[in-house]
Amino acid sequence: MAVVKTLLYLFVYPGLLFLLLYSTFCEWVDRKLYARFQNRIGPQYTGKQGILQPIADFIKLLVKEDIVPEKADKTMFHFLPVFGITTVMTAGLYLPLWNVSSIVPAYNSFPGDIILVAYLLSLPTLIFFLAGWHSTNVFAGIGGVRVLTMLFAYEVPLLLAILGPALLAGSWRLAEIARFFQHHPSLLIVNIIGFFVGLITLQAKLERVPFDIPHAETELAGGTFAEYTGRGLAYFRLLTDIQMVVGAGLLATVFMGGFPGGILLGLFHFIWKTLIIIALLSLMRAGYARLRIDQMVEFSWHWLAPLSVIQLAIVLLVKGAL
Amino acid sequence: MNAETLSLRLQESFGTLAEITVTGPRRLICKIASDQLKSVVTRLRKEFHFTHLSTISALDLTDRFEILYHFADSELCLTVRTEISRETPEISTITSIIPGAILYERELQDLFGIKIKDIPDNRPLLLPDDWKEGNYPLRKDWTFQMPLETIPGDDHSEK
Amino acid sequence: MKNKITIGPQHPALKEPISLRLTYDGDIITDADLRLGYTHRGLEKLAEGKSYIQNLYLTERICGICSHSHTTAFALGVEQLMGIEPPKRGTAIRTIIAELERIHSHLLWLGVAAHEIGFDSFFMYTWRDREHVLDILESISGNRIHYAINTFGGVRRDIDQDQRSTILEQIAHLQKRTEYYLNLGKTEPTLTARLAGVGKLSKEQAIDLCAVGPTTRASGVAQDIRKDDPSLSYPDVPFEIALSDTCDVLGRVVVRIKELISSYTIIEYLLKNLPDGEIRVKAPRKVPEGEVISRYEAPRGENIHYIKSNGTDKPERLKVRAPTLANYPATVEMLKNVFIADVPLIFAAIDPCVCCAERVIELVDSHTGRPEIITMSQLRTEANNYYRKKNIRNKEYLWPW
Amino acid sequence: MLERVVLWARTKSPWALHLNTGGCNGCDIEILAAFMPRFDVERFGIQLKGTPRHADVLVCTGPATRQSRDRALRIYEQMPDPKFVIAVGACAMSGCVYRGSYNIIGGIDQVIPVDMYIPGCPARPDAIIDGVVKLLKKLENS
Repeated sequence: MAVVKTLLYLFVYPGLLFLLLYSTFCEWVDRKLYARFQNRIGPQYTGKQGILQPIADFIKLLVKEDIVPEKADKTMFHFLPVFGITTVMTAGLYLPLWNVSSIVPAYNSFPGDIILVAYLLSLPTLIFFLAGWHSTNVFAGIGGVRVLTMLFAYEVPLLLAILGPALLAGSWRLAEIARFFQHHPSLLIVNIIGFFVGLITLQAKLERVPFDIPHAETELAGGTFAEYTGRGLAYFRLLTDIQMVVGAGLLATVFMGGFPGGILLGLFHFIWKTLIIIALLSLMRAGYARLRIDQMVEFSWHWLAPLSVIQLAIVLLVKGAL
Repeated sequence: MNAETLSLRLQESFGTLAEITVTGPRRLICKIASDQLKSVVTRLRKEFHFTHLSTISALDLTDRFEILYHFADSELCLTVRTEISRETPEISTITSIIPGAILYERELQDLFGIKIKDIPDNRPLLLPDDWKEGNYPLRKDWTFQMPLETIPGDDHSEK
Repeated sequence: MKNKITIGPQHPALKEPISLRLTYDGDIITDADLRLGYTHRGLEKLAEGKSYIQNLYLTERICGICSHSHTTAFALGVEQLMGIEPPKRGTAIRTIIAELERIHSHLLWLGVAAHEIGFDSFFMYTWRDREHVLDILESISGNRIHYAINTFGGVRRDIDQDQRSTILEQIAHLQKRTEYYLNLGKTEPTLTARLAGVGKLSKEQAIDLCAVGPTTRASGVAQDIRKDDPSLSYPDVPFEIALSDTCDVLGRVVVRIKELISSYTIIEYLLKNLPDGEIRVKAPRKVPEGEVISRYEAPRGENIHYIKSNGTDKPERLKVRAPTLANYPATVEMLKNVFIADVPLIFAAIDPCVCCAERVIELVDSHTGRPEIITMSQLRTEANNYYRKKNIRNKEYLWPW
Repeated sequence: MLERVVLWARTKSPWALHLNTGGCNGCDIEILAAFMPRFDVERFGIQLKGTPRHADVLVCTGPATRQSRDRALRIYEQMPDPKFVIAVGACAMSGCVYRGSYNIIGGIDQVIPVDMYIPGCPARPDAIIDGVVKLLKKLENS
């Protein structure tokens, strides 16, 4: 019985199938909201209200001709997108959605899994850099280098922001953090600064406007994915979608008190909490113009890092008072 | 200083060198021989303050070329007219006096094949890089037959 | 400026072929060279094969932004050859369309110049207001871009009573917007600081290199064909030449905003006392023998057409010189010994059309002679970074209002 | 069954790349207007991409001048199959008013195969949208 449950866990519910479907749904929500913010309509004619648009994009890219630059390293060129998707999928498994036993540390929930999820979420940035470097297109290489410079800018504030609630809850296990805040919902207000810092850094991690510098700066050549066509590009787009869903899930667990209840109630909580976060991300995408690389780095060190340190200070004070 | 008074002043200052005719309320034509070009232009610029050269246009009159220099100031527009033979189409440059004429002279070289003596910058201006030497598009005798276009739909129908 | 980017010739998105070669030494441009001809379409040879009416259609499509100026110059010349005089009302409508085109072209240019210095909100504002002018032009002539309102002997569309009132309303709205741009210079010091002192062109240089239009008026040369060689209904419209003597890009912005204001007054004056009567006179098919020079003040400068007719219905020779060709020698002068960071702005100061704003530049290092291709958007961002580091806030320049 | 799904996906998300080969830029402004809120082609899933690698549809404007012939060919070859070409405006269709000039080869179909012609000088944004939708329909029943 336990084996069936684990298989079900791995392949259907919070695993492969659910993440794929839900990330395409989230991309549709994002594109629609972004269009509505610019008083446009957005995708309309593929499926009801254009809901199947991301799936149509994905399938179309799958069947397109796959051009590999001759000087590029073939295996690396094909392997990188697949490796990226696996890292982000495994990160998705650790969200405390269902079949998470709170006492016995199992493979999908153990003390310290918050650090693992944060690390797995930042691996794709390295993959983007390698993708840019391996496609031997000068512009993609430059885009890749810029991806790395951005990594240092947003990684520290993100980690600090996530650790705030972990310190308050006094444990490194996502399940326990979520349970702690379910019991003391009033303490959620304490992490409000951390929540916003987390939102902004997640937007930067996903390289979306106003932080899509590696793509925009070399927009003429399409950024790090300049040389990818067909399957590679499809996987990379799917990778960024799943990364968005898992990132939103992580923020929801830590800042919005997780997903209480069994399989159905947990799913319902997961959906409405991640949708709120995605709506906020989409608002940010529509509201701001594109920052330049030096402005972005300066912004994160002048504002994001100090804010998250203040957040930690508040958390320690509250912890003392508790 | 309307056209008539200026034409009288020009007439007696140039004398036999140039014939001046008034062809409109603010239009003056000054016909000169081609070797007088440099001296006339310098005097026009110095004494009569014709500093702005609007453009240089050329005419292919089958047996000879006619080159018109359109000068202008704040009241009227003076055209200096010269003729050069077709066999040796050569004329001296005026960029030393009016630097702004460089592009118009290069254009003459490209499209008419008129050789401009001691022009500072001799590169082609308008024609594509793969343009065969020796044919000049704007000459009357140079005709161009548009290459037979392949209508995309046609070859499908034959198949 | 040290991070050199070398882009292979098979750059996938090379939109616009190389048309600007700059040799630089360290940060200073030592020599500049323009390669024209990428959009050379052999117009003058074509014109000799077409009849006069077809040529009217052809001259409309020389430039997408100032199409009306070329057809007006051509029509004025041929009407002189034919010896016919368009009625008063026709000429007045022709002048109104000319001034409307000047407004939309200046608004477009102000947006592109602001975009070059990274001031995108101004870019959005000017282009949003430009939509009003395009709506007016569409209501009069039926098309947003190529209006085709000119014909020999007058105009083809009339302006009736309610059109006149909507145009006056829109012009009033645009006037309020232009006031906003005027005091924008005061409230936004970086705008003046970034524009002043860039693209120097002294008065003597402007005269020597025969520059035309706002470029030369910004260097204090009072040359405006509407005053020097008045045609259409300019003689009986009160307006003065917009002048500034700062000889740089700031001067060109000032001249263009002044011209916007004078265009509004001209249109209002003409609309208020629009002479009634016919709008067109019958024109013969064959043009008698003769030659004519017709000059016209296009938004970017003096536009000259030389037409020679030989009695048939096809012109013997049509010579067209667009204003930007006259400004190219002045640009080459302006680009010498300036910072690489100033190139995008100087180039936008004269660049005729929007889609070529994405020019590709070949930077040749004067020591090694190694050419390096860099696209305008890269140069623009590096230029903006360059200026931000120099924090030019403390220099104050006089914004004339 | 798989064939139908692939065809459905291909018609529902055509990504576009804009190429100007020497025109008077009247059509380029109208193409940009087609992406603005008033006309919004994203309803049909169309997005403007910056590089030929990501694009399915090449939107061409301007007559094919001799100088720009090899550039157009190179960009066309860099696009992955299946690719389509839309000629926007009379110049891209047949060289329009410049036909017969020594420097013009004719329409863009003398350089690269064209699937859809959109008339107009300049082609209005609504005509461009109508052309793109017709191209998608043509794919559906091909």
